[in-house]
Amino acid sequence: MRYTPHTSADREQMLRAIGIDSIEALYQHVPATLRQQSKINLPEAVSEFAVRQRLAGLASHNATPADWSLFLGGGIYHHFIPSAVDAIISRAEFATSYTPYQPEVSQGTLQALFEYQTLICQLTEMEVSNAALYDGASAAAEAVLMSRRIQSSTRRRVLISRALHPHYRAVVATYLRNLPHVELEEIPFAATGATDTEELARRIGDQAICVVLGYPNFFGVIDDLSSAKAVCSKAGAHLISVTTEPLSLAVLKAPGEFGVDIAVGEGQSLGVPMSLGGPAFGFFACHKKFVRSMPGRLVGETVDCEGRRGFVLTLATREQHIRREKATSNICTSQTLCTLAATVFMSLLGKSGLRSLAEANVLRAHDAFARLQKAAKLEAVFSGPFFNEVVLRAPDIERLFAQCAEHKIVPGIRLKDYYPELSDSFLMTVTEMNQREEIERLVHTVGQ
Amino acid sequence: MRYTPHTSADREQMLRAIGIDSIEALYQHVPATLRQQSKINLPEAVSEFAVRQRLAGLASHNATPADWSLFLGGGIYHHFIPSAVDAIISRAEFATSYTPYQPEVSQGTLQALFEYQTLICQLTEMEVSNAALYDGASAAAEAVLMSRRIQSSTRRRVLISRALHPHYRAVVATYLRNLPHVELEEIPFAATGATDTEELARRIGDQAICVVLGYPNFFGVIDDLSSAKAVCSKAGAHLISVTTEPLSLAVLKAPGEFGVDIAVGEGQSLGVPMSLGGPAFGFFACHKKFVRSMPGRLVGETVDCEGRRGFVLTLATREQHIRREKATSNICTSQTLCTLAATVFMSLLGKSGLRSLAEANVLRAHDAFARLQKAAKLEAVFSGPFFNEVVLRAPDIERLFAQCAEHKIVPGIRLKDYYPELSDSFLMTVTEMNQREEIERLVHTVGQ
Amino acid sequence: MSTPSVNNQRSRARAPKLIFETGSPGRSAFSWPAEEGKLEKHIPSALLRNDIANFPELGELEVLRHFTRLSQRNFAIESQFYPLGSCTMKYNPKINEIVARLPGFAEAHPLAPPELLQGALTLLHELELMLAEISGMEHVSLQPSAGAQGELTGLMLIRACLVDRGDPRKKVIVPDTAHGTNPASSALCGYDVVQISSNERGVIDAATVEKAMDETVAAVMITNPNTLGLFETNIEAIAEIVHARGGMIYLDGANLNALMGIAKPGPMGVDVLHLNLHKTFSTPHGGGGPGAGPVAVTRTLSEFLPVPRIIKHGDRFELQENCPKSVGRVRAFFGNFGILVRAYSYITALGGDGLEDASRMALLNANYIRKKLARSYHLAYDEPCMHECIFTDRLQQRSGVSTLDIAKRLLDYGHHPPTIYFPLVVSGALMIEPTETETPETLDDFIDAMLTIAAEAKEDPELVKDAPYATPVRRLDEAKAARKPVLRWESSSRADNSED
Amino acid sequence: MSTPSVNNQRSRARAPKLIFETGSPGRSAFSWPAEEGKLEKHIPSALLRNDIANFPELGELEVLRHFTRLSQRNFAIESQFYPLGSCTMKYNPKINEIVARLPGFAEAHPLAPPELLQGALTLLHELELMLAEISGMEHVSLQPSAGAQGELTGLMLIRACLVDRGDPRKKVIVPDTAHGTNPASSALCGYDVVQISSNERGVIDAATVEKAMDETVAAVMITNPNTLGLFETNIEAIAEIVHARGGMIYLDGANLNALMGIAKPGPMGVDVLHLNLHKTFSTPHGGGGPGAGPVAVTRTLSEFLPVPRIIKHGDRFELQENCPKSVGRVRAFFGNFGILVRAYSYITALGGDGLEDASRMALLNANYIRKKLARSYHLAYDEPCMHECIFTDRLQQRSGVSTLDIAKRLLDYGHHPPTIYFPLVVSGALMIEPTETETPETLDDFIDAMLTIAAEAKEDPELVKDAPYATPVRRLDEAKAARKPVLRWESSSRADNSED
Ligand SMILES: Cc1ncc(COP(=O)(O)O)c(C=O)c1O
Ligand SMILES: Cc1ncc(COP(=O)(O)O)c(C=O)c1O
Repeated sequence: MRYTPHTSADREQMLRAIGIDSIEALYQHVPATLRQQSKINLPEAVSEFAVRQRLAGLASHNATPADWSLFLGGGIYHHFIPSAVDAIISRAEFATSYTPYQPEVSQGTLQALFEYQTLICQLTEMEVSNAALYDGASAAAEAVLMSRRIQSSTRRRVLISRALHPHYRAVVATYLRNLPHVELEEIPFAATGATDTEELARRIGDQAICVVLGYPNFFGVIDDLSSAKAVCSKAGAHLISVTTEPLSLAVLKAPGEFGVDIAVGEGQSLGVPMSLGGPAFGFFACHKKFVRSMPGRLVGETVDCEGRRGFVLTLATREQHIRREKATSNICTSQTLCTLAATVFMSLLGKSGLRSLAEANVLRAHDAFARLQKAAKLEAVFSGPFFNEVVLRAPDIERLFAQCAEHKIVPGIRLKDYYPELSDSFLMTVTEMNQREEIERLVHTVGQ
Repeated sequence: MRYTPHTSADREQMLRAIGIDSIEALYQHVPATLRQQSKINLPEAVSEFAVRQRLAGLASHNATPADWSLFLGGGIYHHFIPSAVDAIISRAEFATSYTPYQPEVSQGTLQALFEYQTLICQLTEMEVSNAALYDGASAAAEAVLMSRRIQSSTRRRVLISRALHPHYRAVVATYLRNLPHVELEEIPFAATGATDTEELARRIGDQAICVVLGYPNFFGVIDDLSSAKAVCSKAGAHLISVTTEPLSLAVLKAPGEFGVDIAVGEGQSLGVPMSLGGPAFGFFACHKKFVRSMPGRLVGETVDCEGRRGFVLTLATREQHIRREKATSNICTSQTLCTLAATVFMSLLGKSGLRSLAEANVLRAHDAFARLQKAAKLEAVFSGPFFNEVVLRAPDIERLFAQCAEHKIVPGIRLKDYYPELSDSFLMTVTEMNQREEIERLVHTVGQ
Repeated sequence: MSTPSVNNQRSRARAPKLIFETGSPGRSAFSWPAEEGKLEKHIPSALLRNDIANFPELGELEVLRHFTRLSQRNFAIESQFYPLGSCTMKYNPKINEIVARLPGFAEAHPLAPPELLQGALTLLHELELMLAEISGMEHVSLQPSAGAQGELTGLMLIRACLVDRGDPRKKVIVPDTAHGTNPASSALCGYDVVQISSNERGVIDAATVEKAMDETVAAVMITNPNTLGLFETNIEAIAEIVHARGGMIYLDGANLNALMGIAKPGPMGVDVLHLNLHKTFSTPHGGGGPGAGPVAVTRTLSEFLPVPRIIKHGDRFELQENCPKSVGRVRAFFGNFGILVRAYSYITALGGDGLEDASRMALLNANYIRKKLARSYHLAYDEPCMHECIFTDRLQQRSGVSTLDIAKRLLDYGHHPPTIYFPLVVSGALMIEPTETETPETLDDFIDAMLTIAAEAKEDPELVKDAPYATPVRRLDEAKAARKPVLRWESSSRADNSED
Repeated sequence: MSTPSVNNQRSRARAPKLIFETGSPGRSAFSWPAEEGKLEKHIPSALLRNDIANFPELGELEVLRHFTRLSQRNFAIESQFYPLGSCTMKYNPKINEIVARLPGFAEAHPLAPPELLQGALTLLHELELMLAEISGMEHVSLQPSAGAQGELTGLMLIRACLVDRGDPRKKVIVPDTAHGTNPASSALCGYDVVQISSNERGVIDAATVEKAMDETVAAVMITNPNTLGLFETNIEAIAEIVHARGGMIYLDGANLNALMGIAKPGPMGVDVLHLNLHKTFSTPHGGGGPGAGPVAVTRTLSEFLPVPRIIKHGDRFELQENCPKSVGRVRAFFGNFGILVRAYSYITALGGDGLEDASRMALLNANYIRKKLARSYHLAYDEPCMHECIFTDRLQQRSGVSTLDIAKRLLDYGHHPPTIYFPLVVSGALMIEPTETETPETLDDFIDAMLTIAAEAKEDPELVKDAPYATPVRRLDEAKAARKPVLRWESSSRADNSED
């Protein structure tokens, strides 16, 4: 059988060694009533060649940037990935190892994670980072949960910006729904597209656990973290920033510079393919003083019995396998290989490369926006500054999307399902991968 | 600059360390008359992304089996390659190491080559194999040269079958052209498509160095090695078999079983992509008694100073870097990574897999042939048994190829440039990769 | 006897530096054509940052060499036997890596219109059906990112259903043999955890559940086979009791590799279970993920499944977002799609019979090891096991050699150790799960090593207690790491790295 | 003082078996749907063989683990500094591996009609032009599979041209510093080899050539820079002499990495040269190939170039097979196309300035090492070098430490040794070519190691003479290997493995 190497001779000899005469004997203690009578009802085994054909067939029924012009973002971005990234994460030593429970033979993974933690701290200007969580949305939820653990139990309100990615708000709600003494409230956004911090100031009161903002937010707008921080400080609430496009942090002031308490986000932009939105990873960084309340793995530096530097999983007493129901989170398997991709990606691009890539996004997105305004009379819905995506209003949006589809263009993400009041608007994203010709074609098509 | 890591600070500091103030100082001894005045006249450096776009563009202008039905062989075959093969040869430890001159840190390459040599011996039933040569054609030429070295210098005639691959005959001629005391003569083929061994018997005389036959030959026909061997033995000539489709050796009697003296061939079929005909490798196997006359690298087993088994390049006294103009060949860099691919490929398919793949070729090719005979009245030009390719005569071959081209089919290789008398014929190859539907379409198209 | 390292002064190769300790200011492995325009024109400079301090500046070869060397400091399935109990470290087929990287999958955008994602949606739909068939359940959601998130999702489904019936209840019963994620997920779902003990034969008695079960209990979490590698023989009876009192059965399906084609969870009375595709279905573990933890449920629970749901309309697939009773979203987008592609590829390659064979050979390998080591190591439970067997260090403790020492010594023999000190109910547990993809020859190698270590433990205990010797680093000071955590590199001295 | 291995009894990991010593009858990692029909129906059974005796029978994981472990016993550019003189072990860019595997290239069939190969032919044509521009020659053939085949092809071109003029001539002049392939290729082309000596400054005097040159000499083969890393300063004068007597200049371009943008071979009076794309143009060496050794020629020689030639008609490319004066075919099909794609990718990425920078940095790195080691090792020629510098073991010989010992000791420091004992004119040569893709930090690491070894050679020569210690195997008995060659595994005893 594929992947099971046992020949019939092997089976015989092993059964003999065990002292039984059939494999069934090994599960005789499975009650007869539960034994499966019929075979698993699935198609027959096929050759590797057939598998390849089969999946290539399915893959060919998805649109890719090679045959469609996609101006899509909204939390997942098409960015260039140097071929060296896949070369490294494809190495079996990284790809086929387990969570590094045996540090003596896991220094590769452990050191890479230590480097990842450092890179996230540098990118966010925060003091500590964990070794990542599932995705940006669950990272946001875990941030709220950690804040709740840290704050006095008299505080019960979690304030979340309506300009935060709708999926993220939904996930936070799901994670909180079953927990006692906590309410989730949404803060509206202003005409700038940024969270309305004046409204926030009015609403925050003195019982808020934390305030959660997008940076940049779902509209691509760069939220005003400094005002938000001022409001939070006064109210004794934690400020949590959520970044769905981490490439922006190469040019934008880092959350840490605003005194954000917990900075989380989605890491996909940093060297991980879009892959329908997963797998990538959620990054999670915060103040050093919170470290023993953090969720997820932490890798720390130490020495071996000969004094050589080495790395280990540490502060495990926070985790489920030690603390069980008292753990800071239930997470076990995380997204390590994706964080490795990000570590290699950030190391390759480095200080100047990451910045120039981010600049290319800003400039190309604003250039496309300017041409659309001119040629196609599309107006921005919001006035706030944006990174690489912007919300545009289209008088006849149905027709516009239909026209574009005819030219194999998807101009952006329609917002009607997320914001009824924006049913005539869409979120257009432009990255460095959207070629000039594509933008030309978009402008021309929409201009008609 | 891409790939040169030196910062300007690095350059400064290194120049200072060397004690010069400009790089030009390092080539001041290059005569001014020879110094390049103008810059290299090539396009500017481009990003990795641009390189990828550029080459993807070029690649898209070649036909591949994905969009065309190609019934092409003639020395290069489209066979299935398990993904594990590329996974191994992509490992930097194999791909970016040099010829194993330092055995202590090259045991990976050396052991793999030792295994390769053994696999070739098993496949050909010969006693020794070298670590491969450039390709099948140059291997054929080297075989003739070795035979010439071994035979008494009174022998001067090299008899080569006209049914051997035309490129191979051309390369042998090129290699012999400048050498003294050797003539190349061609032996015709019979109505079977096999080499005319009766004619060979008549012509061989007692001054022949060697006889060179294809097995299978260019027409796909399985040459009669046993009669050829009988003739050669009587005449004291070496028999050299040349296999362009080594997969056939999984079902055909091995050259060694016929007493062939030197068995060479092209290895591409064994796990190496077609890649426009290269790189792959030429295999070269012979009697043990010839070993010190062999061309190319040889890996041998030995022990280290602690008695552990290890492998080294051996019998180097045959080679150019020791023997210089007296070397058995001028070859230095060979095709090691391709032989590694073949080693992994043969190990994966193994005894039963290689056989079943070969059988699939025979059966599918004969099935296609039978349908073409029935539906399209195409006749085989030759009567001899064949492996996975057959020569067909088409009354109106121009029209047939034109018709097929309209349906994105290439029915085979036209023979007019190689054999004027076969200008109305073509060589059709069918491998396991030619899907049933493709064969249907071929039969249907040709049948019209 | 203190033992010199094998990396003695004769071997002078340097340990790898940190990426931050290499490179040079101004270096980069990346180039991108400059765009015209100025950043400040579009974003107020008050919002712009300076260069990222101490961020890497290396060339391409430098980066590749750094991470290649790091990789050489890992054990992995493809270079070592890796019998980590409860982790199902089976072969991760190469073809899965190829298909997951097809542009049609790797470059699909989750928010593209569904018409442009029909290939992906077809795959997801078919994978749901495959997993439902294999587990004997009605419906599947592929959203959860890993087992623990599957547990959380599954418990949320139970809770949502109970709320719908008018009472969420308060408690979840968890056996003492359960994986730590079980109680942790229960707490995260707002439940109090009641721990029950398994009996002297390592399984749960119906009576124990009977005693603990009441109208405040929402669910009982059962792992089957449990973490002792034993089949929970009373599961039917337990399910009856729990259902009779209005509770539900959550099955931790992490060990499904023991059951495929042998016994489906569905008929056991399971209401919801999660699967670990990164265990049973061969997706690579990646040094700690990504994985995928789909949940499979009964018809009753299906209306509560997370959104989006994939709905088939004729031969088209659509996404359903508003399902009034759904627990909502558990993560953004569609789950770890790239992992789901690999699992689909694996199931397609093996087919039903292949999966059954996998489970049967997993049992055969585990019992072979159990039998061969039974004389030299103390078996926690001396009876046939399913996919893994648990030994203890009781015999070796006589000469002061512990499970940890045995594990470390195995490294010198080139094998990854079993899972150690888990499950907690077995003191000094050595939890061995060979999986079906290992040959008897490899098992024999491992068995030889274990037997030799048993002998060493008798004759030269110090040799074992100071192990390992052949690893890039030797035993690491974990206490030091926890006492004054250094969790990141810093340009300045390490002092300020301590917690305030 | 005998030195214990670092792989002492504490490290018990097994050395890898041979693939033939693993597996089990009936195992296979491969499955293919059976075709209906019987073999015997189509091929007479007299022509059919039995199963291949002792052929491998393994599972997929077994095979992968076997070769993965083997790979871990190699040094390579991506994990070690690899300053092998004359081999130009520079970084092999990953993007080259990606583009070479594009189906449009990897699955192109060489005998498809040219209309279906326009992409490949365009690439080949443009690469010919690029290499002509870089080398300053008129025309290029990409056929030769490696440098040595390039030499043979180049000499054949010369001979064909001389034959065309009525006299093939008899001899080729080769300097004593030449690579072994030069005389070997000359012999293979039917020429007698006349060796001339380079002068005390390591280069060839015009006078020496003057003396050796006569009407029987077809060509002089010059390597520039030569294998001492020195520029042949008299090459113009030499070319004049040779041309005056009707001979030609063959340039061995293996060391072109020193010249790009600095000095073109063409203007030096070169008639034909070969390039090693697997050196100068970054294609991976693969443990011994595949490479590519294109030849570049003057207009005079172009009509003799091997077939097929690629001809541009408007914007289409065609293949020209009948060129009456061509030397014919030197190999089947189009040369090592996959390697040519990589070289094209490399040149495209760097552009003209990038190539010039590569050569300049290659010089800088080599001279940096030359300078830093000059006090501790004897320099064969104490003057600025081009891309590589040559030291000897003269100083270390005083304490009985040889070049071989230094090379082996370097392995313990994790660096691949330089090329040793070549060129032959330097006794105990250590030929160091760092290439331009290495950082100064890496060079300093290497320099430190070399300096430490120089010190060790003084203070503890035995330590160096018994090196290496940290490698998977230590010094191997090469004499034994040659005396009774064992060139293949055999099921039976090894005895019958000896030569008759
Ligand atoms: C029995 C059991 N349950 C649950 C889990 C948690 O799964 P995951 O690590 O995918 O979150 C594991 C894996 O460690 C396990 O072994
Ligand atoms: C100077 C010189 N000439 C010729 C060659 C031969 O090139 P190849 O090994 O590609 O045949 C080499 C490479 O070893 C070389 O260094």
